[in-house]
Amino acid sequence: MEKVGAVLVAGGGIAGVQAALDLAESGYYVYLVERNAAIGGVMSQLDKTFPTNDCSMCILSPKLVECGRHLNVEILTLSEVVSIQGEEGNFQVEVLKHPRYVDEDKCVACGVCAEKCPRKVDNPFDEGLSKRKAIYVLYPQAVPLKYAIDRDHCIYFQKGKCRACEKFCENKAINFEQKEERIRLNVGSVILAPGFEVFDARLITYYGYGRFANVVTSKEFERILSASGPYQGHLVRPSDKREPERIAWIQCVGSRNINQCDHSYCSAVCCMYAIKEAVIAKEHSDRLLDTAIFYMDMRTYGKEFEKYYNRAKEESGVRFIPSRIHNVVEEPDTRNLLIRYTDNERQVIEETFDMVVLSVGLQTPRSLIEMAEKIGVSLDSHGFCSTSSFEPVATSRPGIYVCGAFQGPKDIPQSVMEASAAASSAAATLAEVRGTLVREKTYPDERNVAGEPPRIGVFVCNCGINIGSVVNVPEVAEYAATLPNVVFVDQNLFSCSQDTQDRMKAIIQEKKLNRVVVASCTPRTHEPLFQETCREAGLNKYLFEMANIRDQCSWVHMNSPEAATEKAKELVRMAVTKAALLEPLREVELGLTQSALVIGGGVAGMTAAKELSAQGFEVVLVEKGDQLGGNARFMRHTWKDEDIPTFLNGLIRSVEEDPRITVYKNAQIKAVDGFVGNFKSTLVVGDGAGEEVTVEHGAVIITTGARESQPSEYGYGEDPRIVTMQEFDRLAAQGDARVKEAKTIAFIQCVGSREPQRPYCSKVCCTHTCQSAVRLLEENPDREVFVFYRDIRTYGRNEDHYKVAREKGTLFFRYDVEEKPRVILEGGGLRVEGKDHVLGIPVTVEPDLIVLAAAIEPYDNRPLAQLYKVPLNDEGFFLEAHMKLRPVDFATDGVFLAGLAHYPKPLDESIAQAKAAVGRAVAVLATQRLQVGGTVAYADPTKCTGCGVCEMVCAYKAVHLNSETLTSEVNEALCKGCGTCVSSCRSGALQLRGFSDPQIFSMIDSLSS
Amino acid sequence: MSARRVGREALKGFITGLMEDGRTVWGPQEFQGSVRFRPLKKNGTPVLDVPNATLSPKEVVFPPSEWMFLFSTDPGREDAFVLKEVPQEGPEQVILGIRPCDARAFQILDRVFLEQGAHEDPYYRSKRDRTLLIGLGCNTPCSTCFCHWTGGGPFHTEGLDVLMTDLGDVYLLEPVTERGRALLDALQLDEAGADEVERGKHIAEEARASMGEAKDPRRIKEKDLMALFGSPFWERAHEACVKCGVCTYLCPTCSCFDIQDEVRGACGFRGRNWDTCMFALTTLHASGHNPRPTGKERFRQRFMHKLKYFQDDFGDVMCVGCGRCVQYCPANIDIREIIEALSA
Amino acid sequence: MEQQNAQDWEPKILAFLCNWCSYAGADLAGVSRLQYPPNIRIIRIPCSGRMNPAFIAAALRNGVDGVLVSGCHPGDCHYLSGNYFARRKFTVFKELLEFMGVEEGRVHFSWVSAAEGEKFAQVVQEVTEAVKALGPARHYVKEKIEVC
Amino acid sequence: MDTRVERIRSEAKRLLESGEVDLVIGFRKGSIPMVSRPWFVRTVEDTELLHWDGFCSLNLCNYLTKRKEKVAVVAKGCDTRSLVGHIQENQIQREQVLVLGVPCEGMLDRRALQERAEGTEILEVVESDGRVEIRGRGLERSFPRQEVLQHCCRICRHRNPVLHDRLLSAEVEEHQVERYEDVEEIDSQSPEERWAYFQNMLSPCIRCYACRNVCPHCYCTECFVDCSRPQWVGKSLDLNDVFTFHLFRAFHMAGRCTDCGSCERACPVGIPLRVLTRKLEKVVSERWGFEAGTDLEQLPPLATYRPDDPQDFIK
Ligand SMILES: Cc1cc2nc3c(=O)[nH]c(=O)nc-3n(C[C@H](O)[C@H](O)[C@H](O)COP(=O)(O)OP(=O)(O)OC[C@H]3O[C@@H](n4cnc5c(N)ncnc54)[C@H](O)[C@@H]3O)c2cc1C
Ligand SMILES: Cc1cc2nc3c(=O)[nH]c(=O)nc-3n(C[C@H](O)[C@H](O)[C@H](O)COP(=O)(O)OP(=O)(O)OC[C@H]3O[C@@H](n4cnc5c(N)ncnc54)[C@H](O)[C@@H]3O)c2cc1C
Ligand code: SF4
Ligand code: SF4
Ligand code: SF4
Ligand code: SF4
Ligand code: SF4
Ligand code: SF4
Repeated sequence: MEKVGAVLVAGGGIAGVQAALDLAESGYYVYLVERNAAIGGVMSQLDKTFPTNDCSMCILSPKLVECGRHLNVEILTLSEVVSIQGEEGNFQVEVLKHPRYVDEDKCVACGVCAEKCPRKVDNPFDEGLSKRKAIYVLYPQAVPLKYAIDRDHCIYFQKGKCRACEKFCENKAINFEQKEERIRLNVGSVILAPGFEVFDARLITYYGYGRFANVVTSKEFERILSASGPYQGHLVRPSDKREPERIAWIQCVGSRNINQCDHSYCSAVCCMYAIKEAVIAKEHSDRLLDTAIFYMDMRTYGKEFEKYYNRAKEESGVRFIPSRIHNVVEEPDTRNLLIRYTDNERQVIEETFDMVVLSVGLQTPRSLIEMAEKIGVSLDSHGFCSTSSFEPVATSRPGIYVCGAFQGPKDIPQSVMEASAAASSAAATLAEVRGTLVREKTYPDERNVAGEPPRIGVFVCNCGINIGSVVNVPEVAEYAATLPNVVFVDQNLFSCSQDTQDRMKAIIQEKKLNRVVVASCTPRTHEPLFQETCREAGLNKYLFEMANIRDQCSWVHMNSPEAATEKAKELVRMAVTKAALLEPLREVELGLTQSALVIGGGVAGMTAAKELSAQGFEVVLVEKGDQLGGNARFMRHTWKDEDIPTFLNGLIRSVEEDPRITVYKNAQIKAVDGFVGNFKSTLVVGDGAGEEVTVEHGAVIITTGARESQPSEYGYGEDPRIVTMQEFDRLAAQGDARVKEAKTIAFIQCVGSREPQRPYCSKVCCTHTCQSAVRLLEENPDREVFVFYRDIRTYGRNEDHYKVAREKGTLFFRYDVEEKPRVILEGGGLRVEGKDHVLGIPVTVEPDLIVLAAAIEPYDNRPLAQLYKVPLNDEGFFLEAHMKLRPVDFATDGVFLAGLAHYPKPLDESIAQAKAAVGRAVAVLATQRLQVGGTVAYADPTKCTGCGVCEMVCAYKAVHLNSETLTSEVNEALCKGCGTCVSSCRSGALQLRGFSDPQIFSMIDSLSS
Repeated sequence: MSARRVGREALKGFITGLMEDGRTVWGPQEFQGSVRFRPLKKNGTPVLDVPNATLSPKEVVFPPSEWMFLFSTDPGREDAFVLKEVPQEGPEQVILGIRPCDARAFQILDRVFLEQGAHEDPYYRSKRDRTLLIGLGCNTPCSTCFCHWTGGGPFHTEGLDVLMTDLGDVYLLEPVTERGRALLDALQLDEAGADEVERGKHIAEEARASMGEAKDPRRIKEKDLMALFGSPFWERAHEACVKCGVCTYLCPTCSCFDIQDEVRGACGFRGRNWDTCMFALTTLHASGHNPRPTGKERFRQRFMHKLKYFQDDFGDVMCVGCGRCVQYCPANIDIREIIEALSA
Repeated sequence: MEQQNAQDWEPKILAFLCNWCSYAGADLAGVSRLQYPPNIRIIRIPCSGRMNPAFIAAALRNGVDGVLVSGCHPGDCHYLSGNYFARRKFTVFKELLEFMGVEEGRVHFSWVSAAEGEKFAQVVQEVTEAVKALGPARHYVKEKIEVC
Repeated sequence: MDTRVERIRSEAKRLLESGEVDLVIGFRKGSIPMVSRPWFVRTVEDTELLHWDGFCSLNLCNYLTKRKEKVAVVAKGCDTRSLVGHIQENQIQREQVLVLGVPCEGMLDRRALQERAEGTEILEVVESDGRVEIRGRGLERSFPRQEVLQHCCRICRHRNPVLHDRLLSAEVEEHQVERYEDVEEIDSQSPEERWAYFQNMLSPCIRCYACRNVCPHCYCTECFVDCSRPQWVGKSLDLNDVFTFHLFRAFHMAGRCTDCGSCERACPVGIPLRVLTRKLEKVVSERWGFEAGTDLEQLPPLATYRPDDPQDFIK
């Protein structure tokens, strides 16, 4: 069957959006199918996101916008996948598209309809805490920004009359006649990213959710905190809109609980989001807010999580109380909430809170379980999509991939990472049809306007009545005509409508305009559209400027039309002044080397090499040791109990035999030259004065891994029966007597992790220990296994290992870091003395073997970091560009990372990350040419004094000093156009195209004239 | 006898007299830690007991910044970008306490602004014509003064309208020009006694004698221009100089200016500001080319202009030996050493 | 201008907003129809890191009564760290400007995210009030040329 | 003779003879009293004129920018701090300069001395044993050295070179003096008073740019005041433009100025400019714990940041 170069992505949350963008960038046409009226998913509802606390919407919205206007992403909203026929490479997908009752081509989202709609409805986006109308946009930044009618609440649909919206819509966009459509799409692969729903807290009756007004879910609390939420970010409680003084979080609501909800798994994100919510609530509160988190284990296992937790404890003063809460009682008068718990000393304590937040878990909605069944994708016992550790984004049906929370509960970085991995896997099966279905637009040749005096055309928009009803548009237009260099002025009803666009094009050509100013709405959404029009009219798109007289004028000064009109005139004047100084900017294309370098031959590195090769790219794999495999060589089983040696040997063989992969062992990188698309790296192969090899490559993936650290406590090194995790695995594999014959085994957790010198969690140890305990007890049920731990962090499905370990009789003792267990070597015997902090009693065990969960630490990555100009974090792990949204990218273009070099993680996550890195790298490599230029900085060498400040401030290493002339040079391929270097240069040697000093000064000057 | 006298305590009255008829009287005054020529207020007194002012009174006739034309930039107006003269009239004025070196410098400025062929400068002309100079002889010339090298002296009267000599209790006022005489006459001052005139002479002689021997920069005129220009001497001489504007801005004879347009809102002006050959920008062409690319060329220009080209053109050096540049140069560049070196 | 009495006087305020957060926040204020005083004029810059203190000086010299610079919250910068550099520059510049006699309350700095339409409106309100309380710019305004 | 003079000469001689450096920059006696002149020594003969006294105050780093040859420079505490800045800002390579460090007891204030001469011209100054004697026509007075130090020296906290290859005399004691009394005084005033203060202070400025040009850290090829595209600062003596010049000159010094005092000393009309640069010095030290030119490894404060930098003024 013929392969099809298109992919369907089901689900428009962050995972789906990322997958869609990656695929579209690397040459595939994408259908993004979203059930809601707009894409964005749960992330769009969040306030801030851990662990960086950046604003969720700020970082999400640019991606949504990009998706919305990508030529090769077709968004189908209000749509669901009904069935999938065919097979890998060629599927027929049936999509059910529900009617919007608003013509997407006509709606300009002016909002008049919603203003006029008489029907108020609970707003699900605000979790029902606010109201919206029956005609609505999901949220203000929604993509696509088009209204939709909620049929179930629309008066017309329910009672047969009203149609107010239709009456007032200037654009005639309302269409009550729209019908459900069934669309058949032909695609090569499918990616499932339908996300999750939160556990319905009503099911756990003893917390009173649904009965007590001030018991809310964490998701509701996100909305309460959000500046765009129901209370505009004022922290108040629902019952009386009073500011709370004490808030409690109850963890694991609907997680790790088989009694009330049959969810034995851990939801993996709740600990972190609860900490986040507590810290942010404190920031939002003017008074001294008391926050208490009631938990079983604090699972802050991810990158930067532990520090986040520590800061919350130490700097923000969030209280953490290890106690499972059995019920919440409402005080009838105050509607405050009473919580009873036992403290460290086993005392029962009662506290009242003004609000209680339930940290609800993540689950797969019923509808998805049904859909999975219909399309033949199997789910695991918890209802999440089942995958293998070695193919962590492949579903049971070939050609269908999965990412995001549907694959298992997870946070945003992990979802994004998997999305790139799924995109990469989908692309790998379709490599030969890459680029066959993508659309490209052709434009007329650009008119050369050099030397022409400015001829500015100004188009003032009424935006229906959005602008015109407040701002006196004719007056503004008349005024614009008096401004210098303006040769043409026009007024439009809707500047963005297709017919107006056509007319503008004609006018630009007819009047020989060489600069265009549109006074209308925001450039953030509409600039690309108008720039497009300019291009179509043969003008360089940078000869365009906008004045935002709607969002900044008519909409926000509705009650002072005169002032608004004056302001509109000034905004137009400023835009016209700047426009006169606009210059056509050049975007040039650079060729690139379509191959990659992978550094580090562990599983991550090999997976990356393999995947790149599968996508058709040449790869050089560099390993500093004499063997491939890395840490996986010491491992026996994955956490899903798959056999690792078999997998590893297969992988090594396939890498070594792959004609597109060149492996260098005993090799290291010595020198690096160039930049994205055109790197030149020099390797030294062999020991001592080894042979030098130069590799040209377009991208590089760093997978240098990490190693187990050498413990310096618990008698390590003093007795052969005290071993590390990795040693234990090796001994067990070899059938060493120390393991085989051990009757009593003690595990000590967090050895060197979560300590001041390594303030992070090594992530794999707890699960490793629980899994080992289970195996030890399965081998010999008479054994005694003891685990000394601080928190058991068997996140997600790994909780099952913890559960089974307990069931099989493993005894867990919680210790406090102030009071660690002690290992005593006496008379040839081993003894561990500790204290159980849950029971408050001393414990002593006399094991035959002690296994220390030694921390995982990075290698010395500094030389590589310097060579590729990428940063490390305080602990020496590589630091990605953006913890949330670019988890495998570096700020420096063309350099990616995966595996343990990023942070400790299990095998399956390393593999997924490696695939993700490939997905991102391919987005660069597949383009064949690099677009550079546009809004970028440039340097004037005659003014530069070589002080180097620009180099120090550029986050993208895009500007550097030429080592010979000692003057700065901007690499247009790397520059992102932020202008930080420009404003930092005292010598005035740098300028930013499109936002130059003369242009900005001219706008300032024009304000006062 | 036409010499007059003003008792020390009567100085205020004398100045009040000068101010009658609406005259502005400029005199040296303390100005934020330095001494500058400023218009005296009613009943104000100049500080005459200190060595020469930090800046010469050149700023009275050739201000550091002055507007020449005004224009509108409003394209809606018919006269947009049409230059309109800034009116130049102003009151009669007297500079009281100008030193002989600075007065001689006015004559040098006259040559540049008034006598260079057809290019008479109306802005300078207007101010110069309504200005009278009442000079104060230098009883104790400073170690940095070398007016006698350049053809002047501590009691030279060239360029003055009236010469004033500090006799201690009394100021002796001797008219030099007709305008000076007329002024003194109009003020009806007491006649000076013959002994006072005598004392004045004596003081003048002593002052001159205290200055020691003069070196003569006029020998430089005879030197070959190209040889001076190409001399390796400049290489080292300029090294310490930081190329600031101190020497030239403080110099009473320097007359470079730079014409600039400045727009504020819908109006603009064309004005001129002091400039100096020491700044790279002065000779920078719009093309980016600079005929005096490095400090050496600029440094050489300053001295060649003063000591050679000006002599060639006008017969005199463009320096009156006031010593300001010597005294205030942050790098201790001493023009006297340059004169010696060039004339050697 | 001069003839107007103090009560009629409305300050002119110039804002420099970064494209990704604060400008988006201003858009959100618009989309949400939040009303704020009309005294503000916005210049969009790619990043608060682009902010050159000279722009603030130029605005004040041109007779603008108040200036607001706004960028992404720490950690949110679209360009990773532009706002951190902006914060440092601004710290120094504001201190110096105020030391030299420009009143506190003429220049303001804020972090406004893309989700903070409400905050944007509030910041504009506050800035406008602060500037109003100070009255028309007095110091550091360049004298207008009168003659023509 | 001051033993330091001998040390300077002999070091210079040795360095030139051995070819270790091509040039030694130091001071020689000036042509007038109370001034020492930068002296550029390339031959052994010229070393004889090298000199050291209480008037070697000019910051010699100013002469190091963009040099190609190997240079030795005689440097006081403040000069070495400027040198650190120069190295960080690539104006010179560390390997290229040989620092002859001179622990500094402070330089003498020419203006203060002249004031104490009450109208008589000082023709000679003699320094000995912590005292300074001035002589002129009929004048002979002496003062404790401490009383007639330059202001920047009186409040200096880094009298010893922070960076040196040779130290030419024993280190002197450092003092943790109060540096910001005048700054605080101004800080405590109302905006009106501060505005008036600086308008007054800057009104005599003639824009000769000596303050800029003597400062080692002002090395731009084109200073912002000279920029014509866009020309946003007028060039006249309009006080607003003068103010803007000083505002930005000082701003550009933030975290870089070492308070060597050269600018203030060079100003022919005696404007006390350092109060501006010291205000910023105070800001960068209080906010970010930064002190200019004391650590080669520390990035200049405006070229770096900490995510948790104080931001009390940000809404
Ligand atoms: C209260 C709370 C706070 C959180 N805080 C953080 C945090 O601070 N940091 C962090 O990293 N993570 C946080 N998370 C986790 C984060 O929300 C998830 O990791 C992330 O949203 C997962 O993204 P996704 O794209 O997989 O799923 P979703 O965001 O759920 O998106 C799925 C999309 O698919 C659509 N869809 C569903 N079914 C279909 C279908 N059949 N056909 C078509 N479309 C469909 C949905 O409408 C939705 O738009 C938090 C979670 C919660 C509940
Ligand atoms: C102690 C320990 C216990 C673990 N337990 C489990 C577990 O129970 N379950 C589980 O799923 N996962 C576990 N893991 C994680 C798992 O091993 C990794 O996720 C997986 O092996 C992928 O690793 P990697 O390829 O990123 O790095 P590695 O396996 O470390 O491979 C990195 C490779 O890069 C090479 N290299 C390093 N620096 C350079 C350089 N400068 N130039 C060239 N080559 C270089 C190294 O020699 C090495 O071969 C554990 C890891 C450790 C350390
Ligand atoms: S900041 Fe400016 S002067 Fe300094 S190196 Fe960069 S471009 Fe050159
Ligand atoms: S504009 Fe920004 S990205 Fe570009 S070189 Fe300057 S600092 Fe770097
Ligand atoms: S000679 Fe002196 S005063 Fe003149 S420019 Fe040079 S350093 Fe400045
Ligand atoms: S060159 Fe120097 S000494 Fe001569 S007149 Fe000018 S300032 Fe006076
Ligand atoms: S600004 Fe003045 S005190 Fe500071 S380093 Fe420059 S010359 Fe020295
Ligand atoms: S040295 Fe003095 S007069 Fe010259 S520019 Fe500087 S402050 Fe102004």
